[in-house]
Amino acid sequence: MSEKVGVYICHCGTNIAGVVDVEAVAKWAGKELENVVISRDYKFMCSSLGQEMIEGDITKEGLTRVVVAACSPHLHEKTFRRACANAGLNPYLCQMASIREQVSWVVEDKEAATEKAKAMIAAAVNRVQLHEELEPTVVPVNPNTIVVGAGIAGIQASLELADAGHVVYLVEREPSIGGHMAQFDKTFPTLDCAACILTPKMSDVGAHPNINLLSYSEVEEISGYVGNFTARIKKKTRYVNEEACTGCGICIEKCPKRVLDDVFEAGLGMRKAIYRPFPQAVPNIPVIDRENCIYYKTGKCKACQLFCPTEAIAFEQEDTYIDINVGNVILATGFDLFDCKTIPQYGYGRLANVFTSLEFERMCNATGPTEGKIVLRDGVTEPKSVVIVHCVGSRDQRFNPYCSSICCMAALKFGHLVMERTDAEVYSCYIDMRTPSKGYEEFYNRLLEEGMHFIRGKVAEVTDAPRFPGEESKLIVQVEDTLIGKQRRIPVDMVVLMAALQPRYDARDVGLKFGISCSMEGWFTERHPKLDPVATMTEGIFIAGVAQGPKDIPAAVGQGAAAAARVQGMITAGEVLIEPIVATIHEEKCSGCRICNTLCPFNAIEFLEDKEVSYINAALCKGCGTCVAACPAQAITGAHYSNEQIFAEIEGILFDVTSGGDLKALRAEQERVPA
Amino acid sequence: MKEYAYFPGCSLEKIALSYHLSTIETSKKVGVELKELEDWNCCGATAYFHVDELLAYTLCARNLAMAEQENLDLVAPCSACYKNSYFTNLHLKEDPDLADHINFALAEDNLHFSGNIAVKHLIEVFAQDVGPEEISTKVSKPLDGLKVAPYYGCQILRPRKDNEEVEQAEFFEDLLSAIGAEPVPYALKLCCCGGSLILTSRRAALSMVRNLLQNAMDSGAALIATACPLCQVNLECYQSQVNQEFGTQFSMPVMYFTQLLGLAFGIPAKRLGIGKELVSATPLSSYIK
Amino acid sequence: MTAQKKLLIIDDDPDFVEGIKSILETAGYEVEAQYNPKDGFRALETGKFDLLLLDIMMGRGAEGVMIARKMGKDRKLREMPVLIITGIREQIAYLFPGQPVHPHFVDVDELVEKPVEPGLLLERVNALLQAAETKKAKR
Amino acid sequence: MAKPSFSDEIANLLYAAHGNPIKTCIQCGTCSGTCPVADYMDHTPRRIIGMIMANYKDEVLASNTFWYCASCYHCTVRCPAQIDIAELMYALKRYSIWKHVYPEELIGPVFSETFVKTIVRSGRSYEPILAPAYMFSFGVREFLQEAITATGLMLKGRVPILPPRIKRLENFKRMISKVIPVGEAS
Repeated sequence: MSEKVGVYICHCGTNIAGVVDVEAVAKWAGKELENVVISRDYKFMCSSLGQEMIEGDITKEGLTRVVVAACSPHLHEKTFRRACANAGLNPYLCQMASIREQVSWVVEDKEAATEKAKAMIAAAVNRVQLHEELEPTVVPVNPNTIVVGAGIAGIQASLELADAGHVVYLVEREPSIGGHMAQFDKTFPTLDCAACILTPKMSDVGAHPNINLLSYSEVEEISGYVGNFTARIKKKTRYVNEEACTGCGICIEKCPKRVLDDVFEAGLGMRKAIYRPFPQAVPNIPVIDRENCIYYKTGKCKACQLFCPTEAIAFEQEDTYIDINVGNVILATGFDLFDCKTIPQYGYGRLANVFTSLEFERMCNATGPTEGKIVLRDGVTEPKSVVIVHCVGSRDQRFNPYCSSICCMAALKFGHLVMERTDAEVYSCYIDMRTPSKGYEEFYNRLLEEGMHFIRGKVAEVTDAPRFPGEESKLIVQVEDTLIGKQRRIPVDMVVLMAALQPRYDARDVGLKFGISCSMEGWFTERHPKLDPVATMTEGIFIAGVAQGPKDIPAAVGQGAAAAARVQGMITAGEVLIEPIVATIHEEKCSGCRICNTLCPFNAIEFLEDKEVSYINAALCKGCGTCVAACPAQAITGAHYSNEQIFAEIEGILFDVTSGGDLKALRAEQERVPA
Repeated sequence: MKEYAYFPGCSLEKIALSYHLSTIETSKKVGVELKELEDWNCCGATAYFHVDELLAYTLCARNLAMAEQENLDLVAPCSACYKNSYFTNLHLKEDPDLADHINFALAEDNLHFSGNIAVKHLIEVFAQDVGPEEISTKVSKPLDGLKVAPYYGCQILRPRKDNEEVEQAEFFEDLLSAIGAEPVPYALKLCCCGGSLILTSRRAALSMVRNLLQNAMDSGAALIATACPLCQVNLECYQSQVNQEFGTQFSMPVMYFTQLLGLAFGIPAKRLGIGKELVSATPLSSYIK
Repeated sequence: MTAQKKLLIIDDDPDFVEGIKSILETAGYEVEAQYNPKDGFRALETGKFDLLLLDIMMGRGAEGVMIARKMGKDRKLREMPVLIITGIREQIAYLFPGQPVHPHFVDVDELVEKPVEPGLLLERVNALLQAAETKKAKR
Repeated sequence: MAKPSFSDEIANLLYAAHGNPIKTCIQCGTCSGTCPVADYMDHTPRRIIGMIMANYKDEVLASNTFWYCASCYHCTVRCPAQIDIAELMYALKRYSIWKHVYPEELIGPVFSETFVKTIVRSGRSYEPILAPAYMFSFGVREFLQEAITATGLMLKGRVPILPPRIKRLENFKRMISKVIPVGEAS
């Protein structure tokens, strides 16, 4: 019995219909393609009306196959599969043809686009008739979650889950949680002190019975699949016994070795060789920096051990590994700061009084190296004038093409702090002032009123070579004031560079480890940029915070909470459906050669010693097809990607749509040729 | 012995004769042989490109083709010649149609461009191909204590050729250190001298020259070292006009780096063309025997 | 009745193109215009034209000459008649003490100088088209 | 094909000759902040790009901006949109020379023409920028004092200059005529 195929062509507003003649295509498909019993076009196929139309046709006309020619299956395959299921048709009997991403968005010529759309539809119609009914596998969800990265996004996600009664493993690379936010002074636009709002959350994390805090640790390995991951965590040694340490801090006090702190203090302050990043650190346990410790260098000293009242110092301690089982993962690994030395004409590292935004944050911070006093590099002189340079490494094709999103507001905040604490004149050199959030534009207005000077222009260079009177022993900022169209030289005492936010240096490796992809720049890619911002293409792996793209604190917190909510949804459901698009081994054909066993990138294939054949664990299989191609006995079939299905699709796409399109003749022709 | 095809360029025949002389003298010392192109023509400076780029490419390609006949890399001591030859070489290599068209013209002079040689600036030959280490071994009279402002100018580094650092180059400094001189931090070392504007937009060019001289003086330099005849002429010959125009008192010698190298190698000043300056090279007197 | 003739103009001056395009269209020709040598040559390679109206000073310099030469080397394009319309003597007069050299790189071509008078333009276009036909017929 | 805008016309003169490289300008002003001659230009380079995009053809051609460009390429290496601004200035010079539209008081265009004429005829220039040659012929002191006047004189052809010539001049001239179809000297 032949199949009854329904073809549905979406206009996508003018997205598709503006280039492809959808009506003609619909007519053509109904007339020329074999077994197509209904062919329609519609403005928005994904709308509820569009879906109902498909559902209605399945029930009334008894369609046995559905082809939707619309956007990429990434976006709406699920939608249309659901529509089919609603009408009682197995969802895997539906196939999409991507005539937006692969046709109307990339082909300019209307005629050619229409022809290409026809070919794509012919391919889908050909293929769908060979589809088989598939049933998803059901697996239980482990209710525990691992959160990687304990900045504000990771902290928020952990607290949300823990408060809801779920167990969380919070893994943080640094000795303390808190992330970049812990380094900040005030937060825009409300000017709350960052520590005042962050530290209560940090101690909540430290004390929460449902949170297992794994600080100074990294995820070494992760395996498994949604609902059932196993992660191996490396706990780096602190050389301090965590159980014994009370956090009294005597060891730090007694340590004779002072080290420049270029992590937390951004190079502006010192710490000891045994240290905690900052006084409110969570956990409050110090760590020995082996590189700088006198004992490890000379074999002598041990001052910390000598004075420790609880004998917690453990010089011989080694890294340990623990394995944990979780159902879901939230990645909130944050960002790195752009290296301002990459732009030598701004003088950072060469001209003493050029500072980075992070250095300036530390300087403003009451607990920072200058106790909140804004001073030049000499540590005493108050600047009389400051220029804040926007877009350092952002919005620049040579470095990072994107807008770092937070710098405008942070620059306004800096301007306010400078004027609050000194008598200095403050200039902001910006390209575009970007304040698109609640209360942000008002804050900009406030700074205008407070007398901050705004120059629209990207700074060309910062130099210490005077040219005119008044420039001697100053930093001269050369910039075009684009609103007046004149080059200006502004002599100042201090320059602050608003450095771009960049993906972590190892973001791509982390992405690879967890099986998620990164954007061109290296930000983690979300499942949908608008409608699914915290999920990823890998089930069970969620993302939050700046690791997904530059954002400010409120947005990072929002994402942390959103990711937690998504995980809770999974936990509450208790089980997940695993896509049935997996490979299966036909025992009778398998020779037991084991070639496939080592090739599988997901370790989904095991060898059954008793039967002497290989076996694929459907829950682990991602349907990639590697084993299918490799099997010398052709004993492995990939569901939904059988050779017959793929050949049918190719045959369809090669079919000459311009000739009027006689599929029947073509097929008859092929049948005459012996296989 | 490293051998190169030498394209002196129009200026080295006359106004920059001392650059030419010192180049010949010093290159021999460091084992570099410069073989002058037999019938070279002008590179077109900047003015060509205003009118017809194809014409400019043709002229540069003629020099390149002659160097190719010798199978030698082309070396230009002038920054404009260097930049024009470099990019002609690049564009013709990248665009076979263009190369074909230019070759059609070159055939009239029995020449052919095939793009198999490199184009270098003279200072690259000294700073990179020979290198400061090798150079320091040839020094017999180090210029100890001589404070020099290394002036790169514009077209040696710009536009970017490969992926080199164009904002914070250091090779000139290394070269000066190798002969015992002390390179001063010269903030404007990469700023344009306004060379191509001196006739067409005199006031602008004079003020650019003034800035460069001022910065060299402020940085404590006894003299400015340059690697381009145009820079040298601008900075030196127009000093009196700058003084007139701006009421300044500059008397800053501007020497070719090859002249300094030559002194350090113990070559007699006269053979390096020293003594032809408009601004007397007094700070050098103690190093000249 | 003969089919409508299709002409291609490669000239970087939009105002000039607009002018001759309307003259030619009024006379019943189908006219396409390209404004830089690169796009112009691509159009020649992909489209089917009966005659080319070619400017000389375009793009980086006298790239019209470059196009004519490339046509001369192309077996298909070699036979297309070309009317060179140039303002070269005006544009770089200081290089032109005399007449511009006529670059004979293709079988059938002719050179006129800007500004072109409408009557002359149509006359030359017509003559070139006919010459090309005659040449083809002889073969 | 739609009639090209002024910015397309300029883009057509650039080496790339496809696409329009200046369209991605975000008007940040890095070029103009960098430019060592910006103070002397009537419009900054950024503004010129803005004016080209807005089709202010007459105003752009009347400006002195591109004639003041010293070709130092500092803007080019710094542009965050990677626009080759110095090459754009060359394209504008070319446009204005070909169309004979430039402010009368400018020396630049006439200078370019004279320079090219010399090279086409002799193969070598008097000196990179002509002036030094003048210095040699007439003495440095006089020249320095009278630079402007002298230039004027020379450009008007009242100063006799005997430029050096290359050896294979006949070949050279034939070579030139293959690239630019110049007529025989009358």
